Amino acid sequence: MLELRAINKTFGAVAALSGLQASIAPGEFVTVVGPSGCGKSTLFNIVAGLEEPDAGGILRFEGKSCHAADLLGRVSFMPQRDLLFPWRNVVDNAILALEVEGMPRDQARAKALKMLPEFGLAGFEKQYPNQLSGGMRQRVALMRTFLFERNLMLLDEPFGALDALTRAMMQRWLLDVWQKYRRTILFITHDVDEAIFLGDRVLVMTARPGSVKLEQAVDLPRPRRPDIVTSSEFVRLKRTLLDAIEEESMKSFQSSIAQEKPQ
Amino acid sequence: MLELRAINKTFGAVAALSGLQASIAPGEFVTVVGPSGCGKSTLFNIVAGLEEPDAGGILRFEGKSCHAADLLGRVSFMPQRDLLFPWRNVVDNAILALEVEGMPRDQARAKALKMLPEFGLAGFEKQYPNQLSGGMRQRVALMRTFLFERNLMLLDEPFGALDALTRAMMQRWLLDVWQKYRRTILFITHDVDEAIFLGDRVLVMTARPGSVKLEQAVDLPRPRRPDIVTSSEFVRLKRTLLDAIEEESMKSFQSSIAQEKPQ
Amino acid sequence: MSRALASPSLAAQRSVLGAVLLIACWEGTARGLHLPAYVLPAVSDILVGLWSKRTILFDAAGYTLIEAIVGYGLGCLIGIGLAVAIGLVPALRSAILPLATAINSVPVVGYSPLILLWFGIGVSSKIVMVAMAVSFTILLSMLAGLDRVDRRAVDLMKSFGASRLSVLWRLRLPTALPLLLAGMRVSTVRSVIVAIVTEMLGAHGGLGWVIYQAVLQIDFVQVWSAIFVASAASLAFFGLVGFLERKLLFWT
Amino acid sequence: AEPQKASLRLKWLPQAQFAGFYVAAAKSYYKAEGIDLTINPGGPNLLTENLVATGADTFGLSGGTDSVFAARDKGLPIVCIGVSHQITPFIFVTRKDGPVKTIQDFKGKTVTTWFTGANHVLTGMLAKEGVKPDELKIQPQQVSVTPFVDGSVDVVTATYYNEFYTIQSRMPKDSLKTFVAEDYGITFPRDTLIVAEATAKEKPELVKAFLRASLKGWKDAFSDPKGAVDTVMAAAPTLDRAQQEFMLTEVKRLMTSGAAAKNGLFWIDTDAVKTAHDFFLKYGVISKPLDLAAAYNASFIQSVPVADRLP
Amino acid sequence: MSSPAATSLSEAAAAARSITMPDSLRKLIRLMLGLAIAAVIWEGAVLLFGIRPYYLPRLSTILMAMAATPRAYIDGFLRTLAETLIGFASGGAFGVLMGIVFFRVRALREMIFPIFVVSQTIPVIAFGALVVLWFGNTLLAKAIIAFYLTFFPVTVNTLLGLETVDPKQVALMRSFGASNRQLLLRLQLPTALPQIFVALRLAASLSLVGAIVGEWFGDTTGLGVLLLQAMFTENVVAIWGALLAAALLGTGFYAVVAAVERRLVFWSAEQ
Ligand SMILES: Nc1ncnc2c1ncn2[C@@H]1O[C@H](COP(=O)(O)OP(=O)(O)OP(=O)(O)O)[C@@H](O)[C@H]1O
Ligand SMILES: Nc1ncnc2c1ncn2[C@@H]1O[C@H](COP(=O)(O)OP(=O)(O)OP(=O)(O)O)[C@@H](O)[C@H]1O
Ligand SMILES: Cc1ncc(C[n+]2csc(CCO)c2C)c(N)n1
Ligand SMILES: [Mg+2]
Ligand SMILES: [Mg+2]
Repeated sequence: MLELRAINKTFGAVAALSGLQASIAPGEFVTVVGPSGCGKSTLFNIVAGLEEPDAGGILRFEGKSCHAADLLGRVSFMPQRDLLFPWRNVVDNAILALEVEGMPRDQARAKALKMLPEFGLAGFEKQYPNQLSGGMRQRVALMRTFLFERNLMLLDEPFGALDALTRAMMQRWLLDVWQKYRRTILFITHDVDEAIFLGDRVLVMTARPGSVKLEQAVDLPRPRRPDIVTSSEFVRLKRTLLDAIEEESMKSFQSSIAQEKPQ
Repeated sequence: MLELRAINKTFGAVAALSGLQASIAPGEFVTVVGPSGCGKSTLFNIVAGLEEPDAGGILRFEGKSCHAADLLGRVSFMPQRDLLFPWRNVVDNAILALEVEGMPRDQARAKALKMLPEFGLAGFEKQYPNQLSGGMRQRVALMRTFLFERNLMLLDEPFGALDALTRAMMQRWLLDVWQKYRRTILFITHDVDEAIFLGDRVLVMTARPGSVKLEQAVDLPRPRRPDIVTSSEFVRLKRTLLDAIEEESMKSFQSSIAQEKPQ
Repeated sequence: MSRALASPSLAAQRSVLGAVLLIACWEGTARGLHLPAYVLPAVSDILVGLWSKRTILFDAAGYTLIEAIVGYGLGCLIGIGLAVAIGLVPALRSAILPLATAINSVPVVGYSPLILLWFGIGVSSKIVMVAMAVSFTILLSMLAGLDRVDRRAVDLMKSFGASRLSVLWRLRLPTALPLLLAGMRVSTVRSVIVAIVTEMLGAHGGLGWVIYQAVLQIDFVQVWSAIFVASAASLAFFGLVGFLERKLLFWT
Repeated sequence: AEPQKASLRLKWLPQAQFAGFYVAAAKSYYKAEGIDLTINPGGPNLLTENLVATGADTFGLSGGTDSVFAARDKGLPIVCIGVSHQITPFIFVTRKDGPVKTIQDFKGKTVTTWFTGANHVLTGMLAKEGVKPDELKIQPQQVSVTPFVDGSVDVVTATYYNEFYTIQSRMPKDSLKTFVAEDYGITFPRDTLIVAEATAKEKPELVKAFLRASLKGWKDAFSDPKGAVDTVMAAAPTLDRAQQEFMLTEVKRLMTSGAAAKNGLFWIDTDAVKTAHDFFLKYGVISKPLDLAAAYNASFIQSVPVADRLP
Repeated sequence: MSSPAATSLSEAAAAARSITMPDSLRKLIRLMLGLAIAAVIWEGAVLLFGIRPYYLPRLSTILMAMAATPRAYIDGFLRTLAETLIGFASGGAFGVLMGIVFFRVRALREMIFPIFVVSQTIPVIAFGALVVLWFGNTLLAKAIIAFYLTFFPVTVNTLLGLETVDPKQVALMRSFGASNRQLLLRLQLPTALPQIFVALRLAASLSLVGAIVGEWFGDTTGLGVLLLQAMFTENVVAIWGALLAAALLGTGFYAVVAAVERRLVFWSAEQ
């Protein structure tokens, strides 16, 4: 589905990604974890087609080598900040992508209205973003992404602002969708439990400049039940991953304390 | 320190808080959990002095009954969205409150620069917000709040966008500050582990309209070590709290599906 | 990003190309249709006329520019001052805004008889007129800019105990700056025009006075020469403020 | 036949100075001559000569002999077909009790005048008395006569029919002294009727018909001044009636003075024109001698029987 | 399930409106009160300080003079209003259009924008004579002058507004595969709208200025004509009459534009 090879990205003097290598199989659910500021969002921006990597890297999508820009409109992407439009109410924000695709508004709205309860937003369809709580905004952004049905889905910390249960319900919902439509999902999270619970594979990124430090396959059977988190296999995986992340986080803290200045 | 009694808050037809009751002792570390959209941020806005509760409620601060607006400038508040100013770089965003207090810029900057490494932001002092990652922005906002030294501190999901280790380091740092200066802290989080690990007391809020469902004292000894999360006492507390939250989350989901419309 | 792509020299080349095309059209029309000077003189004739009257024209331009710049400065101060006052004391808004709108609804030239009456035929009446015209534009732009802030950001500042002044200085002003500067850019051009128009109604000197005289002497080449000089002066003024704007708005 | 479309551009805003044309239009005299005439007001920023030369307007009541010379000098193809004010309409006004008693006293004083023709009258009068213009402070005159009324100006320029009225109404009676051009042997006929050369050549009948109708209008205006002011005020309702009645009286005097007394309204007094021409040549207002016969074509006005021209 | 929600929502909206109604009524009353106070101060000051009518006549004198020839003022008002509206509409539309074109086509912007600036440096009065030459004493001629004064600020602000769009939001739209057109209609224009309205409010005043100045070139009806006549007959009462009528027209039109703005740009309303 997606193949990245020797991807670099620098912003001025800050190297965000360096020699990143990864490949995602069709229908796979891959979660991404890594220290804050390591380049996860940057990676997503590249895969969504919003930023070109530095020259020299190789990007292949559905078997064909391509530029990042070619991916525009072929990937459904949920950015880290919700980016809701303040002049659109909940429903109209949710149907943005559908409108762009050319679906008539009424039809798109009807579709969105049906989904509202599943996102815990029923009755809020007419509210404007500044009238929503942080978690509600995030859910609207998520809904907007889901309504844009593409084979590859990029979710950047989609459940960061949700309470435990809402998060669990959304996770279940996401797995349902994934299994029903076999979409390929790339999912950034800081919650290692979530990374393991959802993913077929967990990518751990190194400290900035980011690359893949560890690819950990998650061989837990599906469907996974919530209590799987207490299984020994789960705990073992979690330990491995936490160690890897902490090593990198520590590096990124130390490097930011010691040498690497962004000039 | 702070006492709230019969606090209501409605936005047009949406009742966000209803009959909320709570009191915070000086030097206490109180964490707040509750379903998304239950009114946590609204509560904070009131305590920060930004919104007046509906008439009838009683608000007492340091023993004196007062209006919400009287609290302006007496509480250090970190909002849920970072609200960094795009025209100020990292340091200048961090020293905003100090500037408002009238501290000379150079002095304020020197103070902030010394703190940067502890926030994993060393070397980034000259960057502008649009050049930072999500977690870095959150840390700048946090730093801005810390530099505004007040007895009561309100933190609205301050560590939501941080990876496990960075989060752990920040938690440790926060506890250090708290113990050294005995500030009173109110802390919203969706992470129950975090709520227990940090708090003297955990407030669980009901579904919207929010009030306090459960006040759970955390009688774990301090200093708490990271591995305390596996202790049986911790696990027991976690179970109690999760049950309470899930009950409320479920209500809020059902109500939003079934009846309670925001009118 | 696109800003970085297009090199300034290319931009300059294009603007020169635009100017050249326009002048070529003009020259072609005037010469091709043998238009008499009283309809539209050819650019070449105007430039020749401009050169032969250069001292008169440049003196006049200096005179007008001084009126325009002083009036502009004054207008900016008044406009910004009023906007800041409203920012600090919101109650003033409903007092100042309708009055300012009412005053501004009448063309500044409408006041010219009164202003000439009150301030005389010299430089000061022009300065007053320019200041009136400029201050409203600045007031509106600045107010819109001040109002544009994110309410939550204001709340944050308030939670730090920030005074109105502090919120204004640290938050509202930076947010308002782009709009204010746009208003200031548009006003440069207007200030020169208002100075000229007022001069045409009564003055001792300046480009408007030269134009008025030239019209009466049916010397249209001179009229256009003066207009060319006025344009050049306004453009320089416009460019200067645009330059300052780019210096100040580095973060966008 | 279809009435022919034509327009008359006045030299100034609607007022009794142009009453005859408004009366003629109101009484359909133009229509009777087969002309569908629109009267377009002038104003401070319009140049009647230019509008007529470019064909934007058919007829014009333009500044005066001076502006006709200047226009011809610049190559504008216009022809004067009639002169309205036979004598200079400008006077220079000062306070009776002030320091200015003679033209010599102008020296060192502040004098304001219009640089639209009146300045030439002033130059001429000064020259006759041997005063050089740079010996006094000549300033452009603005819209208002207040500076004079307030005493910050010593001598002000006025038209008999307009500013003089305003000054008189704002100052004590008999407190004014005037200097009249004719007393110094200078006459600048003003308010000239003009057409484009092409119109004169190609549509002589139209020009004659226009003159016939206009003359009828003016004669009616003089015989019924109240009615004429009514007609003018219909076009400009906010005017001051007393001032307009005064204006019409004064304008009648200017139009019927000099050669007009014998030859009728709009008579072109070739001697006066020649004198003015030589004067302008001498003072460099025009660059070269002009062909007066081409600039002033009296044949049209002469085509109207004298009886119809006499007021 | 959604229909009761919809009805109750609309009820809420109605309720909200009934709450704001007395608010707007209060505003109106306050406005009236303000006007009355201003009128009293004017009248009183003139009487009290014995200001010479030549400098400032009594308000009652002015109003009586206006009432003496109501038709002149009514006709003038309507005529000027028509010119203003045409000039405003065309100038606003053209201004927004050019803002978009310049935003989109950088080369055009660099070529033509300086010419726009130059065009604005030509004094209207010099340009007005040409318009009369080309278009005569028509409504169109005045509307063109109003247009000429109006479009430029709108272009500048539209351009500015379009350029302040958050690049992250653009990126989001692009990731949905949005075309340039969709980007413009759904993101850039709404973002620029507050800025555009600032210019439109300005343009409301400027188009009136254009109409009035346009009438100074030999027109027969309009507030500009009244003003000019009053100016040159030194009729101070009539000057004030024309000024008041113009102020009424201008303030009214401005208020309409501002009201439309409040409706359309509801999300950025701060107070
Ligand atoms: N537009 C930009 N200009 C300059 N530097 C940038 C820009 N965008 C990102 N960076 C830098 O690139 C690095 C990686 O940022 P990125 O947003 O990808 O991190 P992240 O892994 O998503 O972090 P987080 O978990 O905190 O969201 C950071 O150091 C950031 O400062
Ligand atoms: N300005 C407002 N106008 C209207 N409704 C509002 C406004 N602010 C908040 N609300 C409503 O009040 C309720 C509580 O919001 P609040 O932001 O306090 O929730 P929260 O507990 O902080 O949720 P989260 O965990 O998702 O941030 C929500 O239903 C929200 O829609
Ligand atoms: C700006 C301006 N232009 C012209 C006149 C003067 N004007 C009005 S009537 C008249 C006499 C014509 O016979 C003259 C010169 C003025 N007052 N103000
Ligand atoms: Mg990120
Ligand atoms: Mg919240």
